[in-house]
Amino acid sequence: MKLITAIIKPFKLDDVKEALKGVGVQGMTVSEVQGFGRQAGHTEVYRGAEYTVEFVPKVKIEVVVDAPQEMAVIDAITGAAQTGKIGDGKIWVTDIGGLIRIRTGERDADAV
Amino acid sequence: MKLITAIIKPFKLDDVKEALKGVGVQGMTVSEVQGFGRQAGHTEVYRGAEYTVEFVPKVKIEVVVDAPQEMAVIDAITGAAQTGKIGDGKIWVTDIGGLIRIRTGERDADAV
Amino acid sequence: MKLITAIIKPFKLDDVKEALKGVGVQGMTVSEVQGFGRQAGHTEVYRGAEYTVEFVPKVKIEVVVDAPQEMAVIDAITGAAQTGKIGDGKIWVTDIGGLIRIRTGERDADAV
Amino acid sequence: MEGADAWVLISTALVLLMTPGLALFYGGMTRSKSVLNMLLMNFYCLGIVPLLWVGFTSSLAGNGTGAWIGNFDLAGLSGLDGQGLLFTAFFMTFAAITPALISGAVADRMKFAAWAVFVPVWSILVYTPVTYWVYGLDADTGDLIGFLGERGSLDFAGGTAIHINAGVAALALVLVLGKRKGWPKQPMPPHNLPLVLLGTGLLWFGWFGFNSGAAPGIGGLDLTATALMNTFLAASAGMVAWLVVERLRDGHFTILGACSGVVAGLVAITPAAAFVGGLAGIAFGVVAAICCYFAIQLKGRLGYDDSLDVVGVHMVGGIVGGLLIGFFADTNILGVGDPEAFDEGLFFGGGADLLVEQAFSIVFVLIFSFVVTFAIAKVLDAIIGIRIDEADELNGLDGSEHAESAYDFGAAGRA
Amino acid sequence: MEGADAWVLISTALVLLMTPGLALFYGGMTRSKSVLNMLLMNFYCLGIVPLLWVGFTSSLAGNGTGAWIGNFDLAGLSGLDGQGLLFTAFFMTFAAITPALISGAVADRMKFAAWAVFVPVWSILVYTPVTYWVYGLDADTGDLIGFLGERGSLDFAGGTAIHINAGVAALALVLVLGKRKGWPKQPMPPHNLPLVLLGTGLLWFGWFGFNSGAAPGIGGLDLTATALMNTFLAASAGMVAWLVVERLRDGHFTILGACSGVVAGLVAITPAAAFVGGLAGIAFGVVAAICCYFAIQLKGRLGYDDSLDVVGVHMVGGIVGGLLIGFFADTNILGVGDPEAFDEGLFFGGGADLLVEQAFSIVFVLIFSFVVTFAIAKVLDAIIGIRIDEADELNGLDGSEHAESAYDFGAAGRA
Amino acid sequence: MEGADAWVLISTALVLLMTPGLALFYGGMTRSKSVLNMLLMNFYCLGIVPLLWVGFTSSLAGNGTGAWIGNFDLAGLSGLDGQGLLFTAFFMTFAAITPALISGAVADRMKFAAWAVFVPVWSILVYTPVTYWVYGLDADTGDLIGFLGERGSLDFAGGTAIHINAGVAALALVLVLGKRKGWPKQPMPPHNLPLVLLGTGLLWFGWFGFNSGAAPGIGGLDLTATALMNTFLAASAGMVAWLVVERLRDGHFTILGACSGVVAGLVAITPAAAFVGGLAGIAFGVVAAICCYFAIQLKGRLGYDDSLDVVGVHMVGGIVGGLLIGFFADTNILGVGDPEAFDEGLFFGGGADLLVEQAFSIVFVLIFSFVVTFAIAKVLDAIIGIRIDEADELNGLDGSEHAESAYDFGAAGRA
Ligand SMILES: Nc1ncnc2c1ncn2[C@@H]1O[C@H](COP(=O)(O)OP(=O)(O)O)[C@@H](O)[C@H]1O
Ligand SMILES: Nc1ncnc2c1ncn2[C@@H]1O[C@H](COP(=O)(O)OP(=O)(O)O)[C@@H](O)[C@H]1O
Ligand SMILES: Nc1ncnc2c1ncn2[C@@H]1O[C@H](COP(=O)(O)OP(=O)(O)O)[C@@H](O)[C@H]1O
Repeated sequence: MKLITAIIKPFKLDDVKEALKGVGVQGMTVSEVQGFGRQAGHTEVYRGAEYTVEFVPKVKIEVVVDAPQEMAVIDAITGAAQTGKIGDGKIWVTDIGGLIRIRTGERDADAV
Repeated sequence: MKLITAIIKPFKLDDVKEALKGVGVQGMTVSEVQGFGRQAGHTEVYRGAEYTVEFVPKVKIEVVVDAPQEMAVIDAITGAAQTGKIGDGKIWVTDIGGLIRIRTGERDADAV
Repeated sequence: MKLITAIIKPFKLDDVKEALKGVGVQGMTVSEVQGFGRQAGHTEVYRGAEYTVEFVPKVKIEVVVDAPQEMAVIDAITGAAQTGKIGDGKIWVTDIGGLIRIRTGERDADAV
Repeated sequence: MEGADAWVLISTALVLLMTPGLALFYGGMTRSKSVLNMLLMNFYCLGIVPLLWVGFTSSLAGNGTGAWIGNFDLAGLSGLDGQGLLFTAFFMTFAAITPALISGAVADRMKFAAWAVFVPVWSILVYTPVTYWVYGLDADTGDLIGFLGERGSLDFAGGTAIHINAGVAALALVLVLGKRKGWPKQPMPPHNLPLVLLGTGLLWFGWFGFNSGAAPGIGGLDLTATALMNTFLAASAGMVAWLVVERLRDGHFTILGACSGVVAGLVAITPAAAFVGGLAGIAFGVVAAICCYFAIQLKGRLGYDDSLDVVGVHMVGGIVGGLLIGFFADTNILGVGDPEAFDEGLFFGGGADLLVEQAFSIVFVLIFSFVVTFAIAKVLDAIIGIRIDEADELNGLDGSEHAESAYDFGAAGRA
Repeated sequence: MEGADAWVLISTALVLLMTPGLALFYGGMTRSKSVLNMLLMNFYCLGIVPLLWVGFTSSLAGNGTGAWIGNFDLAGLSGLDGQGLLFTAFFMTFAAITPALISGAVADRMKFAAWAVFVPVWSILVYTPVTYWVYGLDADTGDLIGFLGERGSLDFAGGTAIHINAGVAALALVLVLGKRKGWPKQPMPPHNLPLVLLGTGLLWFGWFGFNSGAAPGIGGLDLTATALMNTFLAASAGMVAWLVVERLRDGHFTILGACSGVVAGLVAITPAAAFVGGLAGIAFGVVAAICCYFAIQLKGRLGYDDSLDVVGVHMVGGIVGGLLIGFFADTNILGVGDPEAFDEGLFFGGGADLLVEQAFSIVFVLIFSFVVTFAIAKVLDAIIGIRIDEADELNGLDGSEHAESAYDFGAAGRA
Repeated sequence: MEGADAWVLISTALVLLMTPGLALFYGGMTRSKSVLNMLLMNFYCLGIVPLLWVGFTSSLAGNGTGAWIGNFDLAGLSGLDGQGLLFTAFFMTFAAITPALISGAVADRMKFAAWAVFVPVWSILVYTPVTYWVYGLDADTGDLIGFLGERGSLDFAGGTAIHINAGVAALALVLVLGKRKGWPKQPMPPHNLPLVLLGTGLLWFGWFGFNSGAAPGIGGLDLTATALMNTFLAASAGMVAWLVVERLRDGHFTILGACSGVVAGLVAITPAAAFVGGLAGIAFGVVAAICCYFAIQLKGRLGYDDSLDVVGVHMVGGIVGGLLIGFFADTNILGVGDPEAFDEGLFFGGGADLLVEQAFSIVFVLIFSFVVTFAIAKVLDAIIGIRIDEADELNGLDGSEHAESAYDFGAAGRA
């Protein structure tokens, strides 16, 4: 099984979710993160004191899929999350040793 | 070493934490996430406009353990987090190449 | 490629970020988590009722790097995050099967 | 227009603001998944109760010919002059906030539909008669004719009629409703303490109107200033006393403690505001804070889940204030000066009569309100059910009961 | 100093507080990435408008010799006595909050620099003449001389001049500005509903001053109490009516619904507060809540993005109130008693004249305000642009326009 | 009861609300891990100071026979009539908020136990004598007898006695206390700007009572209206001026800037509210906003960590206002009209005498308050320590000092 982790722009979450549904993904886990990268942060000013905020809000998506689905999922995410501007984010893939559905104890492909 | 990641229902966190302590786990890292899956989200209504919120609040637990403990940990989580209703969550396991305790620089089993 | 995950004390984030920049890291993803471990939590009291909060706020940093950089990154994090007091946190390393830059579709080392 | 009229006008606005203030005070103490439910339980009282009040409860609660209940002569705002209309509005704010006080006890687990019915029913069956007993006036002479007021017990701004009444009703209601899932094992700390401070500030601000809004007509500026000063001092002393007690017992000064002490002091001085003088307000604040602090610890032992301590603060604080009147009532205070105005307390040469009378009226209201509220709750529970589903309780009432979320701070919007 | 003066003084403070109250009411409804922008759009009105008002708009809006616009005789606060100065301050708070009302419609997408220019221009070109038409007094006789007021339409505290005026201006402005990215497909729920409740509480509190602050000078305590009671009842009834409607239509009672109902009721009673009596306030609240509830549903169909429902609540609520006066106006109410004081409504034997007159003035202001606001918006758009960049809109205006973040709850500080 | 009495009553409530308002204003600016500490530092002042005030400081600060300090004749509220009691309550709110002002400077690092002792000590040793110097009255004649007031310097509502006094005390205290860990390198932005706006709104609202509550007894409605209008205009102009300056210097309009400008304007007009007229309030607001904006930038360079700019806003704003009186004081304003009432300012033909006198009293208070506060802080530091542990500072004071968390928005409760 594969764990596909994607870091995307927050306002793209909806599109990515729909794209993933489109390729048959039935579950995913999402969290709010802060990203640091090429995309510049912004500056804040409080009573004349200027601060640089180097982190940019991002959304992290984790999807566990059966190995053969890997490419389809990556393509779906890439397609939906791309704006072409710096900061669109990353995707990385990890092998996982097993997936369990807590409710039933089902494993691996059955647990997805 | 193994990284065990579990997605559970938020109100089960306490029980899972106790169960993990029960099998000798001494550390874990927890975060708030939003889950999408079979469990239906809910509907919100603002001034007559209805929105479907497809995401459900979940808690993610990450535990790094020595390989032989893997099954005990999975069983502990499964036992404590199970309600039998849809949305109980998932567990997955990843191999990790090494664990380091920042304070001391200890590695692997010593760092747990 | 390697995914290096570090759990650190929140107020060390800035130092760690600078240290990572110092060893050539150009991107990372950060999130707020709660840690459970040897470091004691604290006690809260509301109208005479005492509660123990066992979780401690931590920051999680995820950095994907090319394999040869692994040690440099670990050393940078360890150096910057260490206070020598309990609770400094952990680092663990996972192999990842591939990294993709969403914006361009570049892969692996090119995508970092 | 007299200065006194201006003060009643603004006092009406001040007491109105106390209900949103109370909503925030309570709302900040709930968990974040049920805060809107708490806000709406409170705010709703400002919607429904005024409609009843101008309909007929104001008339029934205020004006009559017998000892037990008023008549319908002023129903529908009929026959009121400017003063009458103004005081109807002023006391409407009291009628609205009283059931709202109860809501804190039932946090996080009561069906909103049941609350929506409970409030008007309770207002009619409990608040209205109790208010008449304490404040009911003879439609002809204007003298106190309600049986508690007529016997001579004292309750200036609503200790017995409002705080004890609501506090014991809260107890009855939670006994029917049951405990929150997980209580007391699971910690359920306040989710937003700055809101609690804000609510406390608004309550204190409004309480000046609550306790002294009716004073000018009775004792002019002198009595009004007395009531205001008493109110101020009881709040200040309550805060300091609570901070000291919790520091000694728990090791910390807390913002929740400071706010609780303020409210305890304000509750206790409410019945007494125009009957005591000098520095007595300080005594009310100190005694109330200490008693309420310890009273709150009881719920764990006795096993009733009074979630936000309505019993511990309002019932107990009200009782403390009501009884202390038996010691501190003094006809020589600024604004009274008529030795026949009311019985004096033990410390001022009046013997124990007043104290007994105070105890009598308190016990009477405790029993009546408890029994009737318990009965209302049981009937409601039988008919529509007052407790929400377990799953909804775990997920929070904001979503299940109101289809709303209180907060959405995420960059990803609803993600 | 008279009691009446004290009431105007405090009413000035009350209405002042309504602008921060409105800021929080609106601010809680925006998304968290643009809340500061909303707060500042509102608060800024309390900065710039008073400077214009004491400069010359107060004089132009209030005092003159013709039907269309006042003169500069009182500009720069010249020639005012204590009462004059006090009322200038009192009405200054009205002048400030009116453009603030508009801001809710343009949430999350308007350049702040454009807003900063829009407010004073609109205040001068729209608010000032409209106010004169409705309230302008003959500099010599003190009689109503503004052409709408003089014709006999009634608007006690600013239904036509303020709510309808601002509401239709909001419509014009959003038509020029366009929709928020993603609207209506993307959900844009309120980010902080406790703030909305707080804002509503402050608005209700302040509205007592808004609607009855000017009453003592006209009809003494009697009329003031009437205006206050009407205001109270309309708000309560508006809340209950909205809750009932949404429960029937959407299945839930909501805190946003309760707050919306309160505001709808308050808007509708504003023009009528001193012209109707008895329980009429309840009718205003109920009708307004129902009409506004359904009016809000239209925006989706008609396709204009009135983000926080300024049109649906203020314009529609104002129209409802203005028209209901044509039915409920009654010279026998407490505080009037002079059958010649104004035309009576249909229900009180006055025939349809008043209703027609009300409709006329409403339509006139609707057209004027829409056209001039539209023109201002178009000109501003041509000169400096009124819409922010798409990227800035997606990231939120707080960062891009104001270089601030509203909240920072993280343990990691800015991490 | 007079209208004037009603205005003092409500002003007491208004100024009371300023302390919670200030708590929120400051609390929103701290980091989220120490907001409760800030709230409690402020709120505590409303607990402890009133107890001292009715005990003896009111008497000592207000009434005497010599130039330097009052006597104990009115201690324990003895011998007061209704007016006396009312004004004791009114000024009690001033006594309470003054030390609260200081708290903003020591945000995030002071032991609460040390603050708990500091407040009463400072109130007795600094606030009480300074107030007597400025406002002390001859117990027999009722004339100004405190040495600064008697010399002829003007301070209507507490520029020198309150804002300068608290501002320079804040400076002394932070010099003893030291900088926050990480300051100024580490950004420490406000954690909740909507709270700051709310606090500002409540402050502005309350400030009407602060600046004009005492005016009716001196100059009736005319003077009260003057004071109110001055207050209003200074706040508005302060906001606009700050927004303009920061836009020019930093490129953005900010909500924190708008709020800061309002407070700067209000501080500056405080001493002057009843001594200047016409549009002078605008000048006060503009000059204060500009001066405070630049004064704040100094702390980075001079290296003292005045965390929330108490020195930059209150001390500097107070000085600006105090000195501007020397230019703008005018006995021809509405409500005065007696050319002997006070010295006139430079712009109104009075020469430089008043300006010199203003400067003298300001410098005198600056030195006295600085020295005594510094000494108190040093002694406290030696006895109990005023700075918390480094680890506690890093983790936040809410947990370590108060065993509470401000917010808990998580679905997982305390997880
Ligand atoms: N090496 C990395 N490891 C982990 N996350 C990264 C890494 N590089 C970038 N990211 C994440 O991806 C986001 C986008 O990266 P950025 O360099 O800004 O743009 P782009 O992906 O278009 O090159 C970052 O905000 C961060 O969250
Ligand atoms: N393929 C997946 N990858 C990652 N997380 C998943 C996946 N499927 C489900 N989840 C997580 O598990 C949670 C529970 O899944 P769900 O399908 O609702 O119920 P169940 O686990 O009982 O089948 C989801 O809310 C989501 O957080
Ligand atoms: N086995 C583990 N798996 C995952 N995270 C862990 C584990 N043990 C510790 N952690 C994380 O590391 C943090 C620090 O660990 P702790 O035991 O308190 O101190 P130290 O690392 O100094 O021994 C914890 O708060 C937790 O977030």
